Amino acid sequence: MMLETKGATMRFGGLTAVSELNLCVEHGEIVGLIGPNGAGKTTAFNMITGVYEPTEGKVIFTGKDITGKKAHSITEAGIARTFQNIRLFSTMSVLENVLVGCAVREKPTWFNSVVRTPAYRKHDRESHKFAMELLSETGLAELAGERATSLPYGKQRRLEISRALASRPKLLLLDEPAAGMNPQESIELMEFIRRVRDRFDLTILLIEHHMQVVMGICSRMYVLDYGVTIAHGTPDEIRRDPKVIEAYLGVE
Amino acid sequence: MDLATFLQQLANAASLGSLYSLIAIGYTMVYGILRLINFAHGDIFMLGAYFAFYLIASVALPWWVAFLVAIAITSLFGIALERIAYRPLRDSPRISLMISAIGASFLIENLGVVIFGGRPKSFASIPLFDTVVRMGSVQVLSVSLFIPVITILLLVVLLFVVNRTKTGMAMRAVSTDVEAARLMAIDVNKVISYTFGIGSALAAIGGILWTMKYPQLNPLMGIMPGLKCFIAAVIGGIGNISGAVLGGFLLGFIEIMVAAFLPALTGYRDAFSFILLILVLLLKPSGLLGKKQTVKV
Amino acid sequence: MKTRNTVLTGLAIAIFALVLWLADKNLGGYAMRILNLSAIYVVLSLSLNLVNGFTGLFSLGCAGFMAVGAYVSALLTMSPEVKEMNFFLEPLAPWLARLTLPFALALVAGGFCAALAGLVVGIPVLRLKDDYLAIATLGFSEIIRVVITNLQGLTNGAQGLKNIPKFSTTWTVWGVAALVVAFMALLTRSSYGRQLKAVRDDEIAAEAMGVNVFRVKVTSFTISSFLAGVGGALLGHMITTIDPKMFSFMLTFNILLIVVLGGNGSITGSVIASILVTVLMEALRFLDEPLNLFFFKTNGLPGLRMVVFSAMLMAVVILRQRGLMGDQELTWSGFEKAGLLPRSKKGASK
Amino acid sequence: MLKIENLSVHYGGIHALQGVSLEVPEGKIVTLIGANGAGKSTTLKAIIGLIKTSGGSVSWNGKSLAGMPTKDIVESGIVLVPEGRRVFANLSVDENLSLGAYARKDKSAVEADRARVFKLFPRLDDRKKQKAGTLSGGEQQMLAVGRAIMTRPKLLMMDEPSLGLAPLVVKMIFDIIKEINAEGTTILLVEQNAKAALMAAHFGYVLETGRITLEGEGRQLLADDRVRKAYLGEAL
Repeated sequence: MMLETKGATMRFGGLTAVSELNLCVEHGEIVGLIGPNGAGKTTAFNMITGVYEPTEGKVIFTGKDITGKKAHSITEAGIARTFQNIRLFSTMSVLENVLVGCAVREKPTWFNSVVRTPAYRKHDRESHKFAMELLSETGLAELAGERATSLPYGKQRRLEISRALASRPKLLLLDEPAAGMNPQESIELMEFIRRVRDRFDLTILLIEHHMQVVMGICSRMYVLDYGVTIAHGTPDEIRRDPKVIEAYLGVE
Repeated sequence: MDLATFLQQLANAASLGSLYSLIAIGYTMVYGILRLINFAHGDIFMLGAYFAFYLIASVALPWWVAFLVAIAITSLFGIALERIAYRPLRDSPRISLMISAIGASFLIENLGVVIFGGRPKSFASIPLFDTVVRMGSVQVLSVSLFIPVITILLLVVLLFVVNRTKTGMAMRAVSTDVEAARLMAIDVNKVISYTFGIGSALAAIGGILWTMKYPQLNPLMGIMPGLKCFIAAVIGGIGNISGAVLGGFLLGFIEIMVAAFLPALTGYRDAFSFILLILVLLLKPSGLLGKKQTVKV
Repeated sequence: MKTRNTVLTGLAIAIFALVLWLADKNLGGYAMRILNLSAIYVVLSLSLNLVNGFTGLFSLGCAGFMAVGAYVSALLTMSPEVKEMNFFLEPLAPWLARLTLPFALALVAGGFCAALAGLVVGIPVLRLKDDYLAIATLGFSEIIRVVITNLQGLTNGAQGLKNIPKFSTTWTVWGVAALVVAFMALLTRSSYGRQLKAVRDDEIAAEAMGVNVFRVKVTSFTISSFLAGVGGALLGHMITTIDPKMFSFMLTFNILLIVVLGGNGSITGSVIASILVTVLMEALRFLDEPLNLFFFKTNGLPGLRMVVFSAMLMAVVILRQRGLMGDQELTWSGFEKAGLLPRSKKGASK
Repeated sequence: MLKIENLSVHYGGIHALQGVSLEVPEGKIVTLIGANGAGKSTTLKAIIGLIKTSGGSVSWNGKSLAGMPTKDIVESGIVLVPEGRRVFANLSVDENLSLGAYARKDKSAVEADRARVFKLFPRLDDRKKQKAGTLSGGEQQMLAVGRAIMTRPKLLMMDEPSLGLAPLVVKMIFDIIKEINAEGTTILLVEQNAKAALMAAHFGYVLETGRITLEGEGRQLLADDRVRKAYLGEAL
């Protein structure tokens, strides 16, 4: 089991944003998390990645309890993520953004960085190589020197995924990767996500509104509404579930 | 320490706390609306006192007319300050706005040194404020009794303006959500000007009363009270008027009482408020009366 | 490409050293003092720029850490006789009264004590953000000053210290400045430097990329305090008297002015602005003296110089927020692009 | 009556709107649908002057709105119910409504409008004195709409009114939208709940990455294969 949440619950004051979430994600799967806006999907991500500490329940990653750990140590343990509203390092170049992702494996200190110790130089060379590899994989290699925020929207999304991959995760969480993309771009993105999964031996959990994307690439999905898991199953099962139709696909 | 000394100190604490409150309100109102520490607020406090001084000493106005005119001029000055130094930066990072505020503060102080002269000036005595009042064995200056009364009156008026008038409603709306306020056809710039006007007027009143109690004026007199009153506003919960008053009184009391009961620590008096600030920020970052905010990811 | 830039950099350093040597030989004490003061401001502005510009933490605590460095280094280098002369109100703690260390050691000790103060202050305070952080660091800086004023037996209180040995020679201050510039250049262009900038650009994303944001902040703050301590010590050994009043918020403001003017996040910007501001500050000294403009005579207006300076800072912040350099650096390839250097054979430089 | 031609908006490095043209005829409900990030909210904010446009024109009853401050646009009869409701949480329900009428001088008409809002949303009448922040999501949405009605709009724009609301509440909100429209107010509706929006609207536009890619009558779009596939989650 790659990821498991056991009764994970998040409360803010009186509001329960996510209640009793029980996710199970197996190695190599692509699993979707869907639901109307405000249903608690991003909060679920924030609990898994350590931005919030769950009020109740547990998050288990590859058999280890990671509940309440700091976000950076969870990344170190092997979970990387992207954000709903792209959060790139705005003053840095495309390459530098990816290099920040690589750094979690180098663990640089200020001292070896300044002195440029042999170990530092070796890590630095490897990181540059890996970063360029990732950028060619995601089709951004030519833009390596550009300021990250000067890229068009779709490419910024890809860069965010590349940056996440740079930390060499086992599990990748994508928060609305297709947001702001037209249907054609969404289809390309689906293929890209599949390719990335195979190439880097990843497990993927994603939040998405584009039904076409979710239904197309997920083997299973969970549906949240008001923080409550109202359904889970294969895309076909979800599509036929009357509760899902009522909550998500719109009222008649 | 006997009861009389204690009561004496209590009266001192109440008037110092009131003065702090008056200045702290200006900080809290401006912060509530612009999310800006108006570093120059302490200097506006200083200007209020100087304007009153010159209107009496040079223009020879009766003291109460001079006070009213000084308050009005200071208020306009505050409005002008926002126009010149803060409005052009409203969409800039908050750090730029704050640097501009620091710059404005130094500019006013140095202009003060140039125009008013660096040597301290002393305020002519006004009998109404200078009478010694005896109650049993306790002796206080009449001004020390006026200060808390005036502060409470002003607070009542201010709370009425903010909670019961249309302008006050617009102020509260702008401080909760500027964009939504624009959608209500509220002239946000005007509301911000009002806020600066009211805050500066209160600072001027504070400055005048301050010099009635400690009758020495110098161009740098606003720095320390300014810093402390910002601290008072933060301790009370910034953006909250009652919080600012609470913070101001708390600070005034602690300062006077620690100096009275632990004279060995008197040298560290100016550090108390900072220590208190850091404690409050670490234990309850939103202040005593403030609301907790969660970060959105 | 790389070799050309190295050669050019070496050449520039050599020329600068030569100019310094000539200046040291030919210029009077007053002019040299200003030049050397610029070097100290280079150290100080880079210290503040590391925190404000590169890590995005708004700190206003500079003066406090400078004070720590200045006092430690002064007390460790003054001779027992001078110490005895200074401490006439209350004698200096005996273990310190007889201790005299070589300057280099004392300078480093000053830096370390400031760094220690930075660490102690930083751990609680760096949990705060933006203006709260600014006001808390300012508060700590004031607390340090109040403590120094009151520790009569260790610091001589409000009287301050006089006759500090004058160790801040041209070569010392410019040597230290060069070291600090090199340190900053290496740090900010390294993997660790990218972590600093990541924290500045987006804390949440940085944390999600595995950057230990809090530790990075504390480290940056501590290093900055070390540099501020060294700068403060050099300042003390240059003007030979220090007292707590000197290390007020005004001093932090001067350094902030340099950083903002040069550009938040630009090393070359800070260097240029340090020299510019120090020289201008002296050049404008005439403003404080009596003016005689043909028709119009004024008495001395002490403070006018600072008026002009505050007005300058505000003008920069309001009209050109990014300062002289923004977050860019002056580089050889930049010169090349501007046509000031012949184009090199190989394409783009890096 | 509202006509947008070739509207273009840049956000930092992103070209958020790339030449959007649309029209909102008097008395109709027009909807703008599309995925998250397609530029729907941007369009509304550009119309009401909350963000700067970088090209194109917006004309309102033949008058250009370019460069006008939001305050004047609102006074000329356009109002926006913003995404996420944005009621003034610390103010009472009644005060929120009064703020809607902030710029109005016609006191008696304002009171008449207040009565009309309370008739549309009786639940607000019950909670008049309560702070807006203590209302439920659905009630806040009602308040946001009520507050907008208090500005006496000729054109009411709504950004994602169904966001995060229970299906039953969504249905109610849409009924109210139709009712307000029937009383003579023109409506421009932005929605991610494409089905509900298209069912209610006379006319619809589909926005994709800053461009209009489809337009047509509401029911006609509802039947369109591309819309069904992309926005209604139907596998075809």
